[in-house]
Amino acid sequence: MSVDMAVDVGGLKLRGPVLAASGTFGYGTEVPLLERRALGGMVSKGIFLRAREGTPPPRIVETPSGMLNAIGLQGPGADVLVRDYAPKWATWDFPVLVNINGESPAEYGELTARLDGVPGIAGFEINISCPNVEQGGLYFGNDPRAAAAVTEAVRKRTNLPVWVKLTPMVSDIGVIARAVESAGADALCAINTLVGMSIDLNAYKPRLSFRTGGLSGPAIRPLALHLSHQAARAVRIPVIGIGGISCAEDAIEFLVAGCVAIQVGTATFVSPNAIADVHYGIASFLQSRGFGSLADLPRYLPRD
Amino acid sequence: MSVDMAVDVGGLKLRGPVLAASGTFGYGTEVPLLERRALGGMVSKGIFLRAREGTPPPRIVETPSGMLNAIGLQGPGADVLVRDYAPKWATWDFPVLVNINGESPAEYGELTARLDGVPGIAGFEINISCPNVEQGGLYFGNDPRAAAAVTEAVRKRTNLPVWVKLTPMVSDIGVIARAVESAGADALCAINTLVGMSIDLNAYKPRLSFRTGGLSGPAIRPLALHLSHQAARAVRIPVIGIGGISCAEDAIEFLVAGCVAIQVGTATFVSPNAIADVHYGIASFLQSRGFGSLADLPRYLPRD
Amino acid sequence: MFVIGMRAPEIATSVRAGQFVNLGWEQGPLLRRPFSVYRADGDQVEVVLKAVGVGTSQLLGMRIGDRISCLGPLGRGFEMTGSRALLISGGLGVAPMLLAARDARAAGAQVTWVHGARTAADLCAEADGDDVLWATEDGSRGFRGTAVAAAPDAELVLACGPNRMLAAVAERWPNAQVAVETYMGCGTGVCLGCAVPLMRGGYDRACKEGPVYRAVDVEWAALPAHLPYAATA
Amino acid sequence: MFVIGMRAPEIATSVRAGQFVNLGWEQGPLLRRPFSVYRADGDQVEVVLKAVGVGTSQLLGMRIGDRISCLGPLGRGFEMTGSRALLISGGLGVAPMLLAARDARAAGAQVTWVHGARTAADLCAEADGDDVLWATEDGSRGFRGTAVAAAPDAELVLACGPNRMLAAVAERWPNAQVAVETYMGCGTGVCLGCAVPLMRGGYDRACKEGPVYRAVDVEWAALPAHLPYAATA
Ligand SMILES: Cc1cc2nc3c(=O)[nH]c(=O)nc-3n(C[C@H](O)[C@H](O)[C@H](O)COP(=O)(O)OP(=O)(O)OC[C@H]3O[C@@H](n4cnc5c(N)ncnc54)[C@H](O)[C@@H]3O)c2cc1C
Ligand SMILES: Cc1cc2nc3c(=O)[nH]c(=O)nc-3n(C[C@H](O)[C@H](O)[C@H](O)COP(=O)(O)OP(=O)(O)OC[C@H]3O[C@@H](n4cnc5c(N)ncnc54)[C@H](O)[C@@H]3O)c2cc1C
Ligand SMILES: Cc1cc2nc3c(=O)[nH]c(=O)nc-3n(C[C@H](O)[C@H](O)[C@H](O)COP(=O)(O)O)c2cc1C
Ligand SMILES: Cc1cc2nc3c(=O)[nH]c(=O)nc-3n(C[C@H](O)[C@H](O)[C@H](O)COP(=O)(O)O)c2cc1C
Ligand code: FES
Ligand code: FES
Repeated sequence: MSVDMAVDVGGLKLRGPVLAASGTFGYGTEVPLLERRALGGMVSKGIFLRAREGTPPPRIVETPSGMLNAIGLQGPGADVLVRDYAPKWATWDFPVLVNINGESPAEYGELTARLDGVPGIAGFEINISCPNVEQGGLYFGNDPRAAAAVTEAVRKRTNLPVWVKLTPMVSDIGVIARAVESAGADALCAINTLVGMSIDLNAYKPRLSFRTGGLSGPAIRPLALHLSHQAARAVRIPVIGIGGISCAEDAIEFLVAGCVAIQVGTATFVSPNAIADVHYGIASFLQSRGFGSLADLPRYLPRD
Repeated sequence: MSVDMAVDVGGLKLRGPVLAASGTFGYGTEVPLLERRALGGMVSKGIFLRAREGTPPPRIVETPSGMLNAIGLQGPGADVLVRDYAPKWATWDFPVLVNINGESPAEYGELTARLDGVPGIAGFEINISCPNVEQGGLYFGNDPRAAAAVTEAVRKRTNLPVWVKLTPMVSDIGVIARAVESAGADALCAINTLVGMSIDLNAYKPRLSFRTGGLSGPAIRPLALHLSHQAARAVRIPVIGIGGISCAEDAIEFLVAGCVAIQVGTATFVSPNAIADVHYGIASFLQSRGFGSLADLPRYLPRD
Repeated sequence: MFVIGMRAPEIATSVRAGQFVNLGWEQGPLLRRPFSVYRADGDQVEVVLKAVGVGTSQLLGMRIGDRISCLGPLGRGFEMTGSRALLISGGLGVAPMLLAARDARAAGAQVTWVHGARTAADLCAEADGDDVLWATEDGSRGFRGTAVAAAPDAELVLACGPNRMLAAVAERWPNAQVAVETYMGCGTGVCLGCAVPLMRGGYDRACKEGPVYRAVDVEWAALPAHLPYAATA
Repeated sequence: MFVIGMRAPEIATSVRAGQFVNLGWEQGPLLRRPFSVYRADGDQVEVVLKAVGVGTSQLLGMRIGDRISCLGPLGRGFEMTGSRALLISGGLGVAPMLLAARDARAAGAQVTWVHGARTAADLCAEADGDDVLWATEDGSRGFRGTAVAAAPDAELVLACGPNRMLAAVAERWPNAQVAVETYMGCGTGVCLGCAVPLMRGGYDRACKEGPVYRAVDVEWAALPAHLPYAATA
């Protein structure tokens, strides 16, 4: 007996609930090993309208059960993405969403317009939660009005699914969640990285050249689970859980807590096959509990 | 050659920069092993004016490089604290601060008045950041006006040092830090626990009876370092760093980042001698770098 | 069930039945893991365990010469009174019973031990008493049913096992001494993580006032049931 | 410096000088650790390392039979051209040079190897070439000074060592092929964590386009200097 893993997420039909998280799977062309049939979908590395160099090294520091990164959204810009990557995506059997970034709502809108309708691009994940850029990024993420403004700017320019990725660095994620829901988001992704720092005791200054970085990995999972659960309780649109998911059990905790799907990030660095392991692990868990489909999994989601 | 480890923290002279964090050292009477000469000071378990039962078990879940706790501020109330513990503290050679809690600014004030002047109580740490109580707690911590109101209520009732303990669950810790500074705080303590959750896949519900708990331990250190650094940049009063400190190097990162002292919490569960290890470890680090006193340690604290 | 031993002279000579040690090791999980002392032999302390999670699996993967940080003896053990002692254990609840038999005899008592398990395969080989009874759920060995049902009467009753078994003990012997299992943070009394709900209201600490309690004093309904002990009996 | 070997047939047969493997293991740090392949012998892959932190310490504590997840071969290795090859290594920069000597000879080149270290004690015993020179900072063995200064001229120059040494190589041999060290997140090209600053502006990935670069192409001033290689030479 095989288990039905398909899910409907904010306007997209996915063959499975496990997606690759933005910035941890490149443009989907890099990692050779992955068993791609397990991939429910992929979110490409965050991109701006124009090319960006990114931050100087060091960009990475390991921390207890986690890591700090300050990549600075290095990327080739929209034109190269359309020219070099989208055509490849168009030939794949799973949807690719583009993680879009900007320094103003207008710029988010412009980028959306440039990418809308390009074959291979199945939807957008609005990044209003990147801690590693001077302008924009996090700023939009912790102000409900700004978050809504960005969401509207994107919503106006496309009929494709629009997901909004939330930051954990807020006092009440429900407020932001409701704001972007009313602004027209089809789904929410929670969470992006926390902000963290590490000091080099030889140089007496931060290890990262950007000084701070985004904290990801198993260390943040309990917070991510709580916040994605809070978001799911606050809105009616689906929530995709993200944060420290390394194995099937981790993923199932998010699904039980009310997420319709999940994204795997840092775990892919540890094992290029992490996504496949999570996908098949969920399937055998469901089977072992006698559930015929993902929809049968019991949920814990008291409404606010 | 011995190193001068003494520090002046928000109105208190400490023989060393390492304190025991509230809720992880009980009332100072429990742990037998600790080498107490290393203890710069201690903050007692959070207390309310009246006795509290606390939350039902399970109260603890382990997480990657961290743990969740939901104790619910179980405690005997002010009168028992004054009767049973303060007299012991009065005989000790290090200061004991009381971690005070309330459901309203008025209740914080009342508790302060009850404890002010009691021999053995050297100062107060205002807890406006406990995630494990239904009323108060976190609520005061992420609203600058509420935080200031609580601080003033306490400030009015005592001339002893008043420290305010901040929550990481805010979008801008600098705003809260400045608010309580102007409300009369003598020092800031950053940070309290994050909020986290863990799901029991046998029961399909949260493992903790309180559903969520406070996340502590090495997992949160990069965030704690960042936030205590941000707080230190935002105010002129001293900042005490807290969060995931397990060894001397961890503590020194906080000191370099602008903290005048640090507190050790969860690490005490792992090793009852953690505080002594951190204290003596800092001393030998300073010695190995040729510094005669803690004050000579280079700091990284660009002003906002 | 497997037994692992470690050199810990001070603990070996001072430990009493029902007390526990809190174990930590390099590259292990963050928090220590509490284990009842199973045997104390010369300068050696032994614990009995089964792999139920990451910590126990790592402990069972250790090799001779590996180092463990062993904190103890912790908690309050059994009080030995009376001339006829009845020991009741379920699954891993066998852990404190070897020492209990030792101490009871030393206190001049006659020892009857009843050990219960799911199947004969789960039974502890080392059950030791002047009189030993078995009970298995499937009747594959000894009495068919629970250890509690199989047990004769006695003045001094000492029990350890899944919390639901201890609840049954409380029904039959209100004054029995039972060793409860809880999740623990520190093991030294500072974190309040090991709360045991009391009939008189409120909670106290399994690691300090416990882990041994008078059976009627504990509010069994409020204790978690899905702890590792339960997973093994 | 110590050498550890592991069974990895596919990698052993396909690896080229300058490529690396990314190692992970149970109870190890979260992220894998990259190591140049030092020797490839039958179905065995060997790496040479020194304990500079938690990962290398754990690797050196492993026992025969322990399991390591070995990902590779990764990155772009050295290109072998020309009839006279000059190998320059500093400290742990020796790592890719045994294979480099092998491949250079296989390509029909004459191999001169210059290895530099702080003291004679730090020198690698296994330096292997038709002609081997030593250089030590304190002059305790061979040439007193840097390996770069000690080296003769040549068409094909391959170098590996602390970034500041490679910067010196770039001065003297702009077209030298150098293997750089960076911190890495994934090792597979997806995280952009291993950024190498380029003279033409921008960054690319040590784990994909690198770790071997044309010396003049790298903006040495912008590379971190305090990496483990530097700690060992
Ligand atoms: C005083 C005392 C004495 C003990 N003596 C013994 C003994 O002699 N022998 C013995 O084998 N054991 C003994 N135990 C139990 C032992 O401590 C546990 O089996 C051990 O801690 C399990 O650790 P682990 O890392 O292997 O499992 P873990 O991975 O820590 O957890 C075990 C299981 O419980 C789940 N779990 C963890 N926390 C929670 C929670 N809050 N809510 C719900 N589920 C949770 C985990 O997911 C896992 O399935 C004793 C416990 C106490 C308190
Ligand atoms: C392509 C490549 C090939 C390599 N080949 C070899 C080889 O053959 N042999 C070999 O021994 N090594 C080699 N290295 C280096 C090796 O990967 C490191 O020595 C190893 O990762 C160190 O791991 P660790 O856990 O022991 O040390 P870690 O604890 O990870 O760190 C080592 C030191 O660097 C510090 N550190 C870590 N991150 C930062 C940062 N962002 N900023 C400042 N300081 C930081 C740590 O505090 C510590 O002092 C290679 C590296 C690369 C990229
Ligand atoms: C190296 C790195 C780069 C990332 N880049 C992006 C990005 O470009 N856009 C984005 O929205 N999130 C980015 N993230 C965040 C991840 O998508 C994910 O939200 C976060 O890492 C938490 O999940 P994890 O713990 O599974 O990694 C990045 C994370 C890492 C580690
Ligand atoms: C079991 C437990 C109980 C705690 N109780 C309190 C408390 O009563 N009041 C308070 O302000 N902080 C309390 N804390 C938070 C700690 O004081 C500290 O801020 C936090 O644990 C982060 O530090 P750490 O990572 O070193 O533990 C508690 C933490 C733990 C783990
Ligand atoms: S385990 Fe911490 S008080 Fe008992
Ligand atoms: S290490 Fe991740 S891209 Fe190179």
